[in-house]
Amino acid sequence: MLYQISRFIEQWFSSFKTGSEAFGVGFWNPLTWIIAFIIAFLIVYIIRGMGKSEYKEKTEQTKVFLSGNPEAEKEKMHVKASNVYWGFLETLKWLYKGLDKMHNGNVSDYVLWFVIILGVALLLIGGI
Amino acid sequence: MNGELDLIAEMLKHSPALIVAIPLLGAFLTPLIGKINDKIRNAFAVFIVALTSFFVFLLANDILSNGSIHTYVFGGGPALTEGGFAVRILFEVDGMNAFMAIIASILALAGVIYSWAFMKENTGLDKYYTLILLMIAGMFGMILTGDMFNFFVFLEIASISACALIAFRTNQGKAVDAGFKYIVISAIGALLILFAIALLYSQYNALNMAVLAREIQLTFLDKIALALLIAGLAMKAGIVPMHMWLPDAYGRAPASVTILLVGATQASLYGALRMTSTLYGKNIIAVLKHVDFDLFGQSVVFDITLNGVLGFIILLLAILTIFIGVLMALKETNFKRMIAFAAIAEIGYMILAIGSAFLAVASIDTVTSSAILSQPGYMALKGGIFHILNDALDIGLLFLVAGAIYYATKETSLNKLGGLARNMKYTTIFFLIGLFAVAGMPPLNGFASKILIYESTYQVNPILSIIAILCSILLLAVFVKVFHSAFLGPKQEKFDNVKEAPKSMLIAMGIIACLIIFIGLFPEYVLNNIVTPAADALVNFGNYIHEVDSNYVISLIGGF
Amino acid sequence: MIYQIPYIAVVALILIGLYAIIFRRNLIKMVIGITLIESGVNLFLITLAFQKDSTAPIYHGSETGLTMSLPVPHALTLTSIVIGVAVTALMLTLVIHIYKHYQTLDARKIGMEGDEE
Amino acid sequence: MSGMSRIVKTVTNITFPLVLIYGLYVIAHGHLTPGGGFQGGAVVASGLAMILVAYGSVWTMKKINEKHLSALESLGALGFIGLAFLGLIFGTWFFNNYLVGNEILFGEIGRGAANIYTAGVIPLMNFAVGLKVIAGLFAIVLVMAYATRLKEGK
Amino acid sequence: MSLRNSVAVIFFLLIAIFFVFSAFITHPFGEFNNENSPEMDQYIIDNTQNETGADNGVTSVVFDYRGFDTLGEATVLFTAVAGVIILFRRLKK
Repeated sequence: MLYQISRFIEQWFSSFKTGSEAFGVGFWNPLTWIIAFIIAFLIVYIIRGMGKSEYKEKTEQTKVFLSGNPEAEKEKMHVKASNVYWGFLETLKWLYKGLDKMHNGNVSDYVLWFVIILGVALLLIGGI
Repeated sequence: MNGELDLIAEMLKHSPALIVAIPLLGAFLTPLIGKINDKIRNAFAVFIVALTSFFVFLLANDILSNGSIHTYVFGGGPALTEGGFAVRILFEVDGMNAFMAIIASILALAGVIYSWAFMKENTGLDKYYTLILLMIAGMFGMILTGDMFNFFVFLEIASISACALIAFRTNQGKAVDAGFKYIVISAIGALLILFAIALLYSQYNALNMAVLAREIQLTFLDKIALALLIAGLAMKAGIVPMHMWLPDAYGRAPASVTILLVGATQASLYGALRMTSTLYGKNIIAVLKHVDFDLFGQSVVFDITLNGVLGFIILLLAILTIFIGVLMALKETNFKRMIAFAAIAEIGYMILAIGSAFLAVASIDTVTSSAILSQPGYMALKGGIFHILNDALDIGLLFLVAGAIYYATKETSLNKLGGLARNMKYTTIFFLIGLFAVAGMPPLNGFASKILIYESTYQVNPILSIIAILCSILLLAVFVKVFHSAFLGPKQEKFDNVKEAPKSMLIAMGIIACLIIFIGLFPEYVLNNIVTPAADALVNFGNYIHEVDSNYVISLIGGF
Repeated sequence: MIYQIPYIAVVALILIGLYAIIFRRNLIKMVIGITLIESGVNLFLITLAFQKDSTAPIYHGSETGLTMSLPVPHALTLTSIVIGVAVTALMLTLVIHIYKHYQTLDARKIGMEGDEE
Repeated sequence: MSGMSRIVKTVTNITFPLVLIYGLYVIAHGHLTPGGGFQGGAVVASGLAMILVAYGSVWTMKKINEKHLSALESLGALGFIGLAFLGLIFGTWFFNNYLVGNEILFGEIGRGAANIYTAGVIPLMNFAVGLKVIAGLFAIVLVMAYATRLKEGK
Repeated sequence: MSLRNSVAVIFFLLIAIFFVFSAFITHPFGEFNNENSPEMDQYIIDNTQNETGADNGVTSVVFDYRGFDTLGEATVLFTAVAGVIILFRRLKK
């Protein structure tokens, strides 16, 4: 599994190789990227152009249909920042509980973390 | 013509001192000039910082093009008195110092120009500009100095002025609280750094970095001093799990101060790099312990070396830093605190590369007295140093954008923002540039350094680069969320009369955005001309010593 | 052994300061702890200055060849004392402000970074 | 607050000149005897703090407020860094002690005998730093005392 | 005793052990031998009268040999004064 992932990443890197020394193994040229972006934009523009053109303002077409419910006004339609990635945060609740306990605004806890790291560093550098 | 040349040479000779002395002079003059007129005072501050940046670029141009090292002895005389010890304080500027000085000058210029309009309706602006100039002087002093105790002094100058500026909005309780946390943290860190300096002084009776690097023997006291220095400077650099002061401070400070705090943080990171790679450079591959035991018949024999231990510690902290920074940023709803967590993640990328570089130190060339790295390790070092520059620019730009939004709407909570792209077009464009740059989107500078880090760490250990890439994707997600909730969305009538940010703020943002695009388009130019000399300066620690002590012969201690 | 006692005192001061910062909740006591660490480091610096049967590094005339205590640690201690005064003044200022805002000095009750106020 | 009792004020009036003279002596002889700009400045600032305690912060703030003090401190700091810059101009190095050796001012090489006319720029720097420290420390104490004063009716 | 305090005590004792041990292997109080002979300070003691003209060695170090540190020190005091004044400033409105 891990080997496959590493193979994949290797191929991904090798796709950059055009033999430049400055970037060691891989190489990337910004201009090629910009050209690629322009081409992609053109393709998107063409596809958009192929869409239906009979579009009338202020008709049934533009009505929002929320399964028959009345449409909320524009203010409420905006998804708040704390609701974005709701599922992600819900899944990792167990992790965020610990992280929030870590980030209480207590100065002596901050210093305690420093003391812990100092102890580990002393143990690893001086203790060995 | 000849006179002009002499003038240039004189300025070049004295520039290391003037880079620190001019902001100090400006800071001492500002309270007197502030009595005249506000506009004159602001212009004076901008002029002082511009003059400093001019000297920085004069010095950096010479150093990076010729690969020379400048030393400046305060009070004159030779660097070393007979007997081979440095009595006077001296600045020593090599490629790494010049590189960091360039970053600091860019950030300082942007911050001061930005303050012109951003802080207009605040009181006590004389002292505000005084502290800004003092903080800039402290940053440059930390970066340029070649003397341990002088490093501590300038660290304290930067910390104290930064603390007073973080608590600038004294009507907000949390701003004052953040300032208190910052001063407590930095006071403890600085005092333990001073303890380490005293430990070194007690053995070698020297305070000069080059002389200490020549003398150092890696006794037990040196190991304790190294641990103290690393821990203290890592805390000042905001490395997880010692990072909690950073979101508070970054989030509560005015944006024009935050961009300088970024510079101060990276100056601390530079300090950690200098201490480990130059001060202990001679002993970097010293064997701490020779392990030899039997495991199921076959005997296990290996050496625990200093660079292995350091690389292990740094990589451990780097993984923690990237993960926790990104995850907290994903959850955060306060704009500036979120950018602060993203900044922590970016710092994680740097030390990830630096840790891989430490692991990659193979041996020490006793002729040129320089560390010999494997190719991916050297590339990782270059990528990490390159990423320092990119991170400063990207995070700085994002903080300035956040400040512009706060200036326009007096609002930092992303839940209350929305639909600002209609009113603030240029700000939106700058934010998009910063977004793509921070997330490492290909045409911009973030990718240029991140691909180096990915490749090199992949050759050290694939898992590291996988984690780095995943977290980079999460970082993009974070800022897409910001873009969605702050700039997109329907028009909100409470923001109907929101105007575009004033000119000086746009100028400051524009400078950084242009630099980002330039570095993104010509990464190899920057890499070859600015980053590589800095990496070489870190690797060839012998040059740093030779510049002070010309007849220095490396004497490796036992265990090689 | 007897000659190590000053260093023991230094370490004791530093550790007492760290203890006060970690285990005490009162902000004023944290400030006191920081000043204790600082005085410990200053004591260490000034301890390094002493040389056996030496006088203060001040000439009273043109005599030479005296054993004098080392002048550099004195200068370093002076600097770090002044820096400590500055840090302490600023910390106390901030403590005053914190008390004005939160009406308490308990480190656990202040500065819970949550939503905006 | 209207300060402390008459006894305290009287004692302060008597002792303050002595403290002032002693501090100025320490500043002036910084290059010959123990002491210097910082120490002497601290002594004088403690004398001023004594006046502050005796007469109360409001009265002191009426006499001299922190703007004057910060201006004074800026002057001291400017004198200090100005001397350093003069070293750059005359002695061709920043912080060069350009006065020592030549007979302009404080120029003699001191071979003991407590000759005050020695040590180049060091006495001047002592004076500059002394002024700076007096103003700075007193400004800190005064501002903190004034901000935390007991208001009437509380 | 809560988890936090127990962890704190453990690492506190760890640091204490290292510091106390380092205190025992520092060079004895006031004894200098060939390894750590104070050359730099001896140089200052010998030359303070010739080079700086000051009888007071400490002042010659503070203002001449390490004058730049003193500038930084004065700057720190200046910074503290500016910080205290700016924090107790009069806010508008």
